[in-house]
Amino acid sequence: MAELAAHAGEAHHPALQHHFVSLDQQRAASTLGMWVFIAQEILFFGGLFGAYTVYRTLYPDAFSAGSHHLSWKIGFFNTLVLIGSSLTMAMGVYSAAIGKSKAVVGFILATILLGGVFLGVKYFEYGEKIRPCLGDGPHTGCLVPGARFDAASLHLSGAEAGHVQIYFSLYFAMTGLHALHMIIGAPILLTIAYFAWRGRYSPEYHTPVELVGLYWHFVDIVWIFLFPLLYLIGHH
Amino acid sequence: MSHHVVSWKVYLGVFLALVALTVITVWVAGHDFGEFNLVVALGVAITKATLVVLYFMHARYSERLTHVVIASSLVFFAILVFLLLTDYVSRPWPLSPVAS
Amino acid sequence: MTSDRKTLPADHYLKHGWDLKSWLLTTDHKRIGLMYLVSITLMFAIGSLYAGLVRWNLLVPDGSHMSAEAYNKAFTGHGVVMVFFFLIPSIPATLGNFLIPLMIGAKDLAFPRINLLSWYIYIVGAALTMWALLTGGLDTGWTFYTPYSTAFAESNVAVAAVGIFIAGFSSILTGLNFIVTIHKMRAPGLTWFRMPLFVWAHYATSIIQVLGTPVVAITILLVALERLFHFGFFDPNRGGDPILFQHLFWFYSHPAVYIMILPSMGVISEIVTCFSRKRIFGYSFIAMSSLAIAAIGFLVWAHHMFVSGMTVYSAMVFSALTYLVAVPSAIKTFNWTATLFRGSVQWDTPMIYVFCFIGLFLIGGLTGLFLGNLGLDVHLTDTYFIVAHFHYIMVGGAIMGYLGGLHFWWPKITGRNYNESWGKISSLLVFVGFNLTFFPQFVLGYLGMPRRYHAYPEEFQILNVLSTAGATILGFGYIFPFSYLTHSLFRGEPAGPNPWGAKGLEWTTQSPPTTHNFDEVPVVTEEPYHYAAEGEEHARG
Amino acid sequence: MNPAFPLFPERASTIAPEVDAVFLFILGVTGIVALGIWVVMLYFAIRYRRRSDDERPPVIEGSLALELTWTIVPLLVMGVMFVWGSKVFFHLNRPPDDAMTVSVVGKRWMWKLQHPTGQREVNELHVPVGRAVKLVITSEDTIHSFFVPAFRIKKDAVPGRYNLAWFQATKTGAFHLFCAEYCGTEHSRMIGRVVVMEPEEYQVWLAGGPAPESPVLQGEKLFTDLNCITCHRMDDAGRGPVLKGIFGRTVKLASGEDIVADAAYVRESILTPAAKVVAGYQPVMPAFQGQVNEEQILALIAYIESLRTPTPSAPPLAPAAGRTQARGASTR
Repeated sequence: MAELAAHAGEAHHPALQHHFVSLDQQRAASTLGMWVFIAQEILFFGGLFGAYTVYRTLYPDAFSAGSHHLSWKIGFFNTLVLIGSSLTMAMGVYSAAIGKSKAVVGFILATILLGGVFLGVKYFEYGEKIRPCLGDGPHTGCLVPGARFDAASLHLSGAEAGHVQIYFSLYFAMTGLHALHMIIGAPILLTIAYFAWRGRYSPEYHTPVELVGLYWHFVDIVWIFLFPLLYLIGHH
Repeated sequence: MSHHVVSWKVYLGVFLALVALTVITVWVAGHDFGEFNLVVALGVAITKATLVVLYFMHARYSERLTHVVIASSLVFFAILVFLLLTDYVSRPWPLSPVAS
Repeated sequence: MTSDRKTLPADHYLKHGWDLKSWLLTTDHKRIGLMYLVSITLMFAIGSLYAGLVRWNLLVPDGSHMSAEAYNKAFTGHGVVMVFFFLIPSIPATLGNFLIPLMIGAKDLAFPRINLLSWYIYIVGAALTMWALLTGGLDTGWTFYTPYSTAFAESNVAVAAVGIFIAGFSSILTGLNFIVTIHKMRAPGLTWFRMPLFVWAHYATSIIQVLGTPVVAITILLVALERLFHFGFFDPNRGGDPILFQHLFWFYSHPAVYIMILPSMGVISEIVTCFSRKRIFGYSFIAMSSLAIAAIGFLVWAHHMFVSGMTVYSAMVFSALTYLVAVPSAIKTFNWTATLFRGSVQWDTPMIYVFCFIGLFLIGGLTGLFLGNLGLDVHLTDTYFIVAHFHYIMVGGAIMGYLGGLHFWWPKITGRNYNESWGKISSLLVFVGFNLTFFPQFVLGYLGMPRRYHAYPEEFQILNVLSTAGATILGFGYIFPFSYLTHSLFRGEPAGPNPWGAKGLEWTTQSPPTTHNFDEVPVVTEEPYHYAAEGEEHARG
Repeated sequence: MNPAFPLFPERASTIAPEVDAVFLFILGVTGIVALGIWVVMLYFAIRYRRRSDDERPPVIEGSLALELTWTIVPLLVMGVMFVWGSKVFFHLNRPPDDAMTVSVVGKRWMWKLQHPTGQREVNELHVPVGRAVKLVITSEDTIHSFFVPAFRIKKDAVPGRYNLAWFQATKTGAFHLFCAEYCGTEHSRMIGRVVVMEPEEYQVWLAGGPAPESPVLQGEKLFTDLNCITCHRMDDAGRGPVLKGIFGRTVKLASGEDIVADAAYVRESILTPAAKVVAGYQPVMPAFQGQVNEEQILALIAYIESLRTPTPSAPPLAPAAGRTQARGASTR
């Protein structure tokens, strides 16, 4: 329902766009928009998770073998980092809601920092698997699917060697897409921090902070599923 | 939504719960419980995700429409996976030509 | 229509500049709708040229008119352009964009800048795909089946896939915008069950766009990744399952058919009530059947795969659900027909398109019952029967509705009337040309002519020649509206706010509307389609 | 082979009349519905056409009874269509037990077929009239689809899978064989003929070609050439399991699971032996992935199947046979 609560003060709020009746309506619309976007994201990752489910059902052993080649310690560390960034994000939104702009800036910068740590670790993890594939060498330990994939280092041969490539295809696609979401999120967070620093947000109007928070938490949730599904298959 | 400001203590509590659950899921993965490993891994992940959605994302304090949006996306994801699997779980792999 | 002279209003949305910047930076949903109109008309022209090449090649059985490569690229180009760049955006992005805020009494969509962004995304996706099609081409068919697309095709698969991936987000953002707008921006008094059925239909469409499109986006991205980096998702040599691609692809691409047809059904509901001057028969059943189609439409996708070797039990589930999805469409058709009963039926161009729609959509829908049938589908799938079936839905249904809607709201969009006689003549041409093109294909299909054949056995030639002859007539049928509608932009009579005597908020404001649509926020007090009965006072428009 | 301007396809298999019956039933029902709606729509549109601009038609909101009628009646009618169609579909997917097996391999852009007696053909399939023929269909490259309109059968040839189809021809003659799944440039040239002959003629045809070798014999030869025989000996002194009589039986794996030694398992064990090792044996067999092609695998399977004990009713086989049947059913 269109909300007609046109508070005299809000009607002239500088952030109120012309086509909305009130700030309340504007906030409700923006929040709903973000949630619908997240619903879209769920189905976007859902296609990958669907493929993952099918192949894990078909090739449980290859998935287990592939998983044992990832370091659960690194995954564990990154999970903690990302959960931490979710906490700082939530605190950022909280600070905006109680009108502490300086704290908003601090918390968002902390979120970006933690996101950077996560991506740095990811870069290292990827490098380990990709580096052996480069150049003309024997490609020992190369874990990128394709002609150079080194199934021997996983002690696999025959069809299993193919199946484990599917595992690594999914690994790269899922974590890569997740990392891409973080890379997209970072500049948005930075923009929000800039506006917070300029004092644009107040307890009445801080919808952008809330929205980027929703996005960031969603990215965190994706990782919450990726960690056990990719790093912790079978018995470690 | 911002009408309802949650105390920072709640956030901290949720964060600690998430850390604890992460430790649990790693600990369980270190032991062989057979089929049970996957159940725990998924159960813990779903619990963690629920905590994030309810508290960090304020779904607990949101209007009903938000709940509908979340639920419908999950339902359609479930449809995708469930109907996909109807084709996969009921057949041998690779497909066998011999019935007799 | 009254005969007193009308003039165009002094101020309206088109008067706010004609320079390029006033268009490319606009956030006005009406102008964005027009930009889409121009873009998709261009894409329709390109898609039609491809169709012309296909039909020209099929005049002769030996394929001597074109090389096999060229033919394969032509039918792929036709499918890709028509499906992803014309049919999916067709009604929602043009009429939907233009009308939804007007119909619900809002000043704009909820996110005007995102609306503009989605147009740019569409243009980028279209440009990339067209570039792929024109430099080297694409020969996978619009369905991109693996492992052909991933491992064998030697054409521009990756670039085209990325283009389609990008365009998908245009569709997602449009759907998102509509959902939020319909939930949050309705005028006071406009309850859900007072909404025009056009809005209901777009709401259902938007759900599919938001929940379905991302799945095909990721799937097609996986195809691109597999081609570029040799990932193994669908590679049988590594245990990948090419059938999984089909599952994921059709999870979206079957509901996508409903993205095409639902908005068209919304248009039909609006026109049929206006030109019968009567309330719609079974309003809530039509509204709910739209949602039912959107929901059940997600449960039927594997009926495209009955001969792929999926298990019989799985096939049975999908066949049963397929029959279920036919019911809401039947409900709509029956209700439209019942609306005519004891009405005051006016045979103007939009209404003639409605008759065409009902007649042709009926054939399209009913032939779906043949294809949803397990035993029969084995023979019919991948033949010209299926080609005819979906053209009856997409051309006979979706495009007829699109043309009907375009004529119906043309006076609202431009403020001017088009030439009614030309309108009637061309609708007749479209109807005849369409049937001559596609009806023979049903026969061809049952005879067993497979689709996507560059050359074919001689006994199929006569039917193919008929089909090509029909396509020629159809082509002229499409050129006429393009000409007289364009002509009316400059020479058409001013139409006035409500030339048809229609109900609905969009007809209460001037034609063309002002930038902000309404001078004051309208308040709705009436039931939908409140056409006054005899003796009743004609309610305020 | 066909009239110049046919409107209805030839009917040349036992299943064709069944499919046509469903077709004609649905055509009849939908024809009546379509005609009914057109007539009613046009009648209303003409009978109630606008005669004056002041007309104010009566208000009719709708009718629950009508809505229910036109929801439930179509559902019931479609229920009949669904059940009937499913019945035909099951029939289409259940070859009779005495069917002769022809293996079909799709390859861009040709059909490679092989008879049980070993004759190979390309794009042409000779079969006797009145005899059920089971097709085991696979592909070497991309997806194809084996389509014979006169028989009303079609099945995709999918790489990495074996799909099944069958037919029993009812009249002699030559019938179109099409590839119905788009497979690239020469897709429309991937066509051929199914030649249905009198049984005696078929025998003559069989005798005509170069001395054929049955898949079983080929498999036996491969079994020797690939040195399978050094480990899989006929006595139990070899390093691998004895294959005599193993086909179709349940075997115990090293992992403790039971598995039916069907074609899928044999195929997997040839390509990746380490995946499912029989209990009591070491995983010493080399993988043959990439060393044998699809046709050779089919021959090896045929050979191992031929080593089966001729009486399938032996007690230990009973549960296994049941399971195999269920699996077989689900493959189709």
